[in-house]
Amino acid sequence: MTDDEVQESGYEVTLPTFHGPLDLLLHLIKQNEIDIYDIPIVPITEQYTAYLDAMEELDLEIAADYIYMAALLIHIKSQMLLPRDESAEGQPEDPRADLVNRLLEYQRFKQVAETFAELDVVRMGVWPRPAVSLPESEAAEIDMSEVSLFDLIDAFRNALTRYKVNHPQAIELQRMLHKISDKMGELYNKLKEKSPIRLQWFLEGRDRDELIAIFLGTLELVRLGGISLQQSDPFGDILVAITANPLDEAQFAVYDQR
Amino acid sequence: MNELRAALEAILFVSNEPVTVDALVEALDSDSESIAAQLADLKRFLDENVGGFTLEQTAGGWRLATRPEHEAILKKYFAKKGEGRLSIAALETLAIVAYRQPVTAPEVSDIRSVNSTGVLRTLLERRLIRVAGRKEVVGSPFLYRTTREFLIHFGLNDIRDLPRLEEFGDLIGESISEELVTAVQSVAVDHSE
Amino acid sequence: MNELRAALEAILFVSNEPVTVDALVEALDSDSESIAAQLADLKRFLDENVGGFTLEQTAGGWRLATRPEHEAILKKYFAKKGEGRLSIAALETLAIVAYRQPVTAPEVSDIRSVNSTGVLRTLLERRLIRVAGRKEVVGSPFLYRTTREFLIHFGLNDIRDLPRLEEFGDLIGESISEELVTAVQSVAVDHSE
Repeated sequence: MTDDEVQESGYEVTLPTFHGPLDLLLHLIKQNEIDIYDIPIVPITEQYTAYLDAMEELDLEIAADYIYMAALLIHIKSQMLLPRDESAEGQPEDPRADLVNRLLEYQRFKQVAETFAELDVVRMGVWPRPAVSLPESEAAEIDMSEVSLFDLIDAFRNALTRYKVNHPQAIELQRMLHKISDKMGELYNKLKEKSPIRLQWFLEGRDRDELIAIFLGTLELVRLGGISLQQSDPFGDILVAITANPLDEAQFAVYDQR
Repeated sequence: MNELRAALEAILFVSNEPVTVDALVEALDSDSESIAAQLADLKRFLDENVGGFTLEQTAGGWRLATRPEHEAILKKYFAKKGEGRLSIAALETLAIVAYRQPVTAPEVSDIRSVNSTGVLRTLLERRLIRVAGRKEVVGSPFLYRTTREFLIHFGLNDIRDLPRLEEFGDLIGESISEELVTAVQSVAVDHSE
Repeated sequence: MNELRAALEAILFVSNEPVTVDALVEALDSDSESIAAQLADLKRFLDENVGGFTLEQTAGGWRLATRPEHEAILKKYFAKKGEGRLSIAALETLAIVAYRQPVTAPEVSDIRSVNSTGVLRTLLERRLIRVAGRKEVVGSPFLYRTTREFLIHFGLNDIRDLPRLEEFGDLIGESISEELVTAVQSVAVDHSE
């Protein structure tokens, strides 16, 4: 739940906003003047869930991260109720330890962020000299030491986008070469002349993409009930025959719309 | 007038990026002591006599730049909207990348306890962080690092100039339960591995 | 220090184009006499105290500029600086080699719709790509691959760690259009034959 998200949602928010479940927990700890190393887990869990309820009432979408933390708190609460195994060696592990550790770590980064925020304000006002193009180099240049993978793939994407813009015809043609509707029409017309035929004969000399178009077209013709397939033994010849149910060839075109 | 000094001023004037002492030594056929002395002297001179810009040390080099107090007037003159301040979420994320780099998106999200993918994207777009390879774990997530732009933006000379994270103390929790402190420390060791 | 003068210096400092007195009058909420006086005074000050640049009046207005006598030294400095730079065209070519390797010069030129032989040579000189045999087609053109230096530069352990196009979409928060992926595939098909 960042500032941005809350602003985007457009609701009048009267609750303070937090930048995540840990931020909310830190707020509750501070507000209750609690020792972070000895968090009373029952009241904190209650306050935490009460806050989530309040958010719900305000129609704020509660992010999964907040709900996950609520579950974690309840889990810790149940762990605290279990009798500790005093016979175990060394220090008994406090169920809160991991959470406290995370809170402390997050709190440090929160403070760093506050320092960064102050610097951000000051430094936004510091402007450099305008960039000048290097003499004797017309083309735009970039400093290689600052080029990252992001720039590399961006350059690749730009090249491909431009390629596509420059070659719309070629790509279109390649796709258009083997329309399913054409193949359906071709096979259907062939069958009107002569039926049945061997499918293998019809497929001879076709390239891979064309075979796919024919295969899909054949299935569609079977589905429409215009043709039937027959194979008398496994791996044997497939015979294609026209049925008594005439098809309107104009309807074939819809199979190219996908 | 000092010829070395004038040439050095000319180079700094045409550069919009920080210029290293090494680059100046080479271009001006001088030595690093003389260059360093001239830079210090120029900075003093500008601070005493010129109100509109100064010489600053950042990202391992030196550059001329305006002073923060003229932000409003420059924005007005150049009718520039500017990028706007960084959000708290962006600053938190940036803090984590700065101290934990190289770091992955899941690691950042874990520390913040909030999904941080969108914020990382914003920082990438502003070139404050960059993708620097992949981590060799399941899913090979990208590793992020801060950029030179980050150093320049915050006026840092080197990433090592950041105060140690431990110096950011605990604001809350005066009385300490010793048992828990020990437990936390043992967990902390686990996490650092 | 004079506030009007400082603001005027800041504007001149950040400007690429000559700045007119009228524009300064408006931005600084002043009058042309005061501005003219400040400009004349600044010019005198720079000429007396700063060797590296001056304030000059050109057709369009006023601008800060280096002095003619530093042309040679600036050229030398920029030539050196240029060595660490790559043109945008070269980066694009490098990206195509990285993603399509092994690839020939005609194939790269075809994707870019520009003859790319010269750019490939630059990349070879910079040791970012290398020759890796010849393609068994008419003319036996050289095949190019990226080098170890390339991997090191981008922090990769293996060329297979390059981000995929769809991942890039995730990074910039935009779905890479299906059409583009089709285009990519058709380029791949054309050249794999």
